[in-house]
Amino acid sequence: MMVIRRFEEEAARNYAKGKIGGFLHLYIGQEAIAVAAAEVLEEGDYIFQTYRDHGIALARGMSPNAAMAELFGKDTGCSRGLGGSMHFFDVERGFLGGWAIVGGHLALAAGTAFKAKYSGEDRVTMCFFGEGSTNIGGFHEAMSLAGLWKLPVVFVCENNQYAMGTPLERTSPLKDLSIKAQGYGMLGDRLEGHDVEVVRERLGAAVGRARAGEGPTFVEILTYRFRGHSMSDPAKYRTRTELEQRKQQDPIAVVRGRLVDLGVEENALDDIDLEVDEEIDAAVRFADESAPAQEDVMMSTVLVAEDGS
Amino acid sequence: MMVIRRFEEEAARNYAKGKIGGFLHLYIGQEAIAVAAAEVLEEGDYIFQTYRDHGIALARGMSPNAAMAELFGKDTGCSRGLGGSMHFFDVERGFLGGWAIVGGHLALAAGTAFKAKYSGEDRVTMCFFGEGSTNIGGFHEAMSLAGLWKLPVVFVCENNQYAMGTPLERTSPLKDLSIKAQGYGMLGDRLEGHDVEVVRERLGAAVGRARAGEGPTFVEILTYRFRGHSMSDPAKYRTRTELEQRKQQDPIAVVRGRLVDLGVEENALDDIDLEVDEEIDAAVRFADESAPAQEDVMMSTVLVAEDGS
Amino acid sequence: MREIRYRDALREAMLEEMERDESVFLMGEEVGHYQGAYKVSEGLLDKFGERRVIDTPIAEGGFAGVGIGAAMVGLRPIIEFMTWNFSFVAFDQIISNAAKIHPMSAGAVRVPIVFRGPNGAAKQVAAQHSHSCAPFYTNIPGLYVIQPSTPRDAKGLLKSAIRSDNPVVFLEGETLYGVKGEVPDEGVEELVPIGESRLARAGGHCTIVSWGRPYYTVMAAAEKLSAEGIECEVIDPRTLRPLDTSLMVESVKKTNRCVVVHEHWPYGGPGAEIVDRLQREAFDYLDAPLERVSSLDVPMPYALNLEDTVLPTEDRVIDAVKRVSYVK
Amino acid sequence: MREIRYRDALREAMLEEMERDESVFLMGEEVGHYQGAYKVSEGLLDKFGERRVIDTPIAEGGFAGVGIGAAMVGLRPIIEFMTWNFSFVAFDQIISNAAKIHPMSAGAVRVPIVFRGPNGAAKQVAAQHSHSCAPFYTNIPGLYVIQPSTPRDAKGLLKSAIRSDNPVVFLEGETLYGVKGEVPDEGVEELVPIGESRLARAGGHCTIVSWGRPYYTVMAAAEKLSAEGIECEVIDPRTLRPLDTSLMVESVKKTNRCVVVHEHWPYGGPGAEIVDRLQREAFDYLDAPLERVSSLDVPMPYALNLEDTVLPTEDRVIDAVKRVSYVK
Ligand SMILES: Cc1ncc(C[n+]2csc(CCOP(=O)(O)OP(=O)(O)O)c2C)c(N)n1
Ligand SMILES: Cc1ncc(C[n+]2csc(CCOP(=O)(O)OP(=O)(O)O)c2C)c(N)n1
Ligand SMILES: [Mg+2]
Ligand SMILES: [Mg+2]
Repeated sequence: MMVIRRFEEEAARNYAKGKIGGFLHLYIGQEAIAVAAAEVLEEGDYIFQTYRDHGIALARGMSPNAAMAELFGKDTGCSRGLGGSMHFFDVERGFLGGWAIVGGHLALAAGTAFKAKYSGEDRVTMCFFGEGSTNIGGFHEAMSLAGLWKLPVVFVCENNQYAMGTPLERTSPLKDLSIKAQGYGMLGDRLEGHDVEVVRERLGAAVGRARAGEGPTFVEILTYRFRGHSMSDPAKYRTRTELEQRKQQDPIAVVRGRLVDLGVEENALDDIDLEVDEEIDAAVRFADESAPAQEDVMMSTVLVAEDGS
Repeated sequence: MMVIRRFEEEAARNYAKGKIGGFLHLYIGQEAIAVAAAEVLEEGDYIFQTYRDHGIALARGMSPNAAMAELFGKDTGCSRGLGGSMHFFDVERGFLGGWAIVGGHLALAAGTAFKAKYSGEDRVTMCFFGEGSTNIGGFHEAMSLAGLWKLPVVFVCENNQYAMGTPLERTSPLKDLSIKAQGYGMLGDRLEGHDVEVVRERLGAAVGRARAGEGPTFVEILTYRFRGHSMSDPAKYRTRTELEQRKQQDPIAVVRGRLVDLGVEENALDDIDLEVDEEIDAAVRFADESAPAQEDVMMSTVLVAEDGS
Repeated sequence: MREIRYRDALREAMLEEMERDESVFLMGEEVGHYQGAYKVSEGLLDKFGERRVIDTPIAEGGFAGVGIGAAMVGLRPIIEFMTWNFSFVAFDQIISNAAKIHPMSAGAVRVPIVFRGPNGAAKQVAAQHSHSCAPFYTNIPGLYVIQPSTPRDAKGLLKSAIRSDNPVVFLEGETLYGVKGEVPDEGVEELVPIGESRLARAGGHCTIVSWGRPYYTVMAAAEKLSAEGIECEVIDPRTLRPLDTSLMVESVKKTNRCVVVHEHWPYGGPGAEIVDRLQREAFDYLDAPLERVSSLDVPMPYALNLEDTVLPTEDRVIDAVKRVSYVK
Repeated sequence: MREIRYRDALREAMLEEMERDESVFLMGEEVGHYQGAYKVSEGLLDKFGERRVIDTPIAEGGFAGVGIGAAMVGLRPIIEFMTWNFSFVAFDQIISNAAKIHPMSAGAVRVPIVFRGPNGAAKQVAAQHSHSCAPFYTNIPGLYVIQPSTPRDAKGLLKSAIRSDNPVVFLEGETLYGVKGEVPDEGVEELVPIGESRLARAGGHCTIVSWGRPYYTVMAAAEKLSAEGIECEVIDPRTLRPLDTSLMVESVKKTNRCVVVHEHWPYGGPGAEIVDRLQREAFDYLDAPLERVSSLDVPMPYALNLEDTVLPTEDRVIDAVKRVSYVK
């Protein structure tokens, strides 16, 4: 969690410096979900996420170097500078993309789950999206097909209360989105997302069902983003009080508190923090010093050459 | 009901003769729904239907002449020969189209309901579609918006068990589609569709709620089409027994039986049949003798001229 | 060689590739139990079972996306749109996902998928069901767009498309399904290469470029013109993206004039693109402006008498050829 | 005249038309409380309230359809797509419904609606967010497609679009929102007519047709070329469908050469269409092939160094002008 948090804080700083461009959507405040998800998934499983994709990519094991270099638009980035913040890829770790069209990646996730079933492979797909994405057709069609075909996929709705500047109550008459699962003949679950252990347990159960061939689950996780929607959003649509209150449930503070309660020395935790700081500083240096994205890579990856190269 | 039935039987014959082309989707077997709907709606209300649109258009008062002429591709048709079977229009009667893209017209219906609310007009919109249309994004988005904004619209799902050759159990894990209403914070209802009185009562209730500002209802009506999906479909995917069994619940026979029970003379009913036969024969003659669709109408209706003409 | 129908040629292509490669499957509405809305997939369910011939609910965006996802991890889906009109509800999947995944991941993820189905007007199916989709898909880098005119090309190109590691938009024609033509005998495998045009008729007076349904209109018109002493050279691009103009340029250098005949609406699309390239690549050889014969610029009407005037006609082709030939 | 930004010109157009006509309303994501993702609608919610400035859930197909339905019965919706990239999930609504209702009903139902929002690349927003959509929408009869380059045209054309009884695709530019330009003073109403191109710069040596973001690239290039003694005549079509070629033809008859500069991908679209028409309408006057400068034929990369090479550059414009002018 600390790696994700520091990585993004550093990314924000470098965005301000102009080293990073385009959109940058931070995951700060939601980290417990990514970390828990990464823990319950196995090698060979697949992950899809929206544009808010640094957290899960790092949790899944992407190196901060490759991640930061991508933000800097460098050839050493995880998408060689062609994807940027919204389009991280790490195929080796089954991280199949950050996606920038709301609802557009849910069917893809159903597709990798379809492949697992087709080929009799023991692979679960986990697909993340925001609560704002539940009104769009792409959500409905993916849920319908996954429910009908009992595909091994877990749909994780990270309900951080806002879609850009719009609070949930202005986009849905429902308070409990997990009710939607019923319309797809699917199991639904709903939980708070600031405690990594709780999330781990419940996502673990959903993954277990998928792995056992019992079909998909729709899991709504209540969470909160501490920053604006993206770097250009000052987030004036919410009160300071609301934000401060939510920060009381910072998932990192929750873990830290628990570790201290369990008798872990504050010192030891500080040492970890220092290590993380160094790792992230190194990532920034790596990104800075890397060669820029390459024109020949861009030109040669539009299509696969017909000779397969 | 008899007008619709005879109209379509005659249309089928003329299709076989080559007087009608393209797709022709018959409503035979489902008539009670259209007739009941037309009875509970008022002048000024709006109606949208799929390509299976002859029934409701006639029930709403479109003349068989204009309807048959449209099928014949004539200038006197309700869409002047430009629309054909799938695209009937009768603006005067609030019949706002037959539509041929599955799910595509539901949002339009939400749109006319939006206009009624925007302008403070007492108008209800009723929108028909098949059970096969509930998996597509267009369904979901229209339902989401109508539910959120409490629009005065009634969504009528005519569940005739098949979408072309596909029975419901192969496209949905649900037996009861009206459950889907919950996902949109909407009321759901579910009923059998062969008895016009039952349909009238339940659709009437839904229309009443819409008119009273209580928001939309999703009504699933169980029904059956006696013919294939369209003229080119021999409907081999169902058994003869199933069809024969369903014909026991022919909505026309149901009404006729009830009228006879109430003491109406068989003779009187036969007289009505004869009148209807004559009306439909006249419609065929009218269609046959009408001038073909006009090129200048086609060319001049692509756009409204900027002088408004 | 045997004579078979375009529809059967497509089926053979799918059947052979499915036999050859376990990762190939067919998915779409009514492709299985119903044997295909237009019977292109007839018999495939019996042969390959429900695992590989998959009937879907009506949710084009959804099953197009499922196909793309499956392709990302190694399957080779054939996604049938009952007609290409219904691809519009899946448009985002094709443009934002299928075409973008390989470039956006800098080549890390491939999307070997074929989207196929009938394109263009059938007969009297009216405005919402008569779209010629090439202009939309040819604009998009990251896709192949193939539109075969003959059974032989239909088979050979579909096989190549299925084997390609790139996403392919494969445009067939409902009115072509019944057309017969020569196709290599069973056991003789022919892969028609993607991105090569074909000389369909030789002639020295005027070049005509055409494909799809109007290809047959053009071939008939060429016969009539021949009787009047005007010999047309007809070139069928077969693949619209990437577009191979080599034969066209060669031909125009000889005939010094060219008419492009296509079913899609006149504004833009392959029709305009071909003109654009030829006026550039053969500028010094042109004795007349490049002409186009297309569908009229109107949504398709239902009435047959009007539909017949909207689609490219023999008369319009003949007129255009004469116009660029300065013949009355 | 005053100088205002393109963004403000658009807002004034909406504000004035909403004041003038109660049936006009604005609907889209974040148009109200957030004041518009790009602040085009800033202040409109305060002025007109939630009834007429409507924040929607993320469901472009749904709210585009609601707009079309509302237009069918007399309202005049302005539907904002946060960006035109998101119109792809509403593509079917635009092509199958908005464009078809009037013709399919033989004129019985009108659809006075405007779809608007930023089109094309912004800065480093990568492959899924950088689409230039004109090629898709210009192909479709039944629609108007407008893409204004200057604040004055943005205001005058948006007002005309809102008053039109036809469905309009209105393509703005995120990178243009901050551009300043002269606009008639408050109280002076100007309706720029749909379907009329504009002479942006006079010159006798070479014609350049351009619009949208590259329009500014072209104007800068023209200055540089002028310093070298090559005077370019620049024509801005403003409306892409219907396309008015009259000024272009006139100009080419004088300059005998032309370069078309646009942001959309090279295959087809207005770029190719303009070439197609000019080679036909001014064939005898052309001393060189018509050239095009466009975005490169690749999905947009994230990295700035690459994005800069993909978009049309001044250098590429200058090279093309020199090429057709046979100047080294
Ligand atoms: C189809 C589509 N419409 C609009 C957008 C613009 N957009 C990007 S993110 C976003 C809000 C999404 O909110 P939510 O789903 O709750 O996810 P969060 O950002 O809160 O994680 C919007 C409207 C988009 N990317 N795609
Ligand atoms: C988006 C889209 N996909 C596919 C089709 C082809 N199609 C037309 S009707 C139909 C079946 C619809 O079934 P249902 O909704 O149950 O209505 P019914 O015909 O039974 O009244 C299909 C697949 C279409 N018109 N639109
Ligand atoms: Mg959110
Ligand atoms: Mg049905």
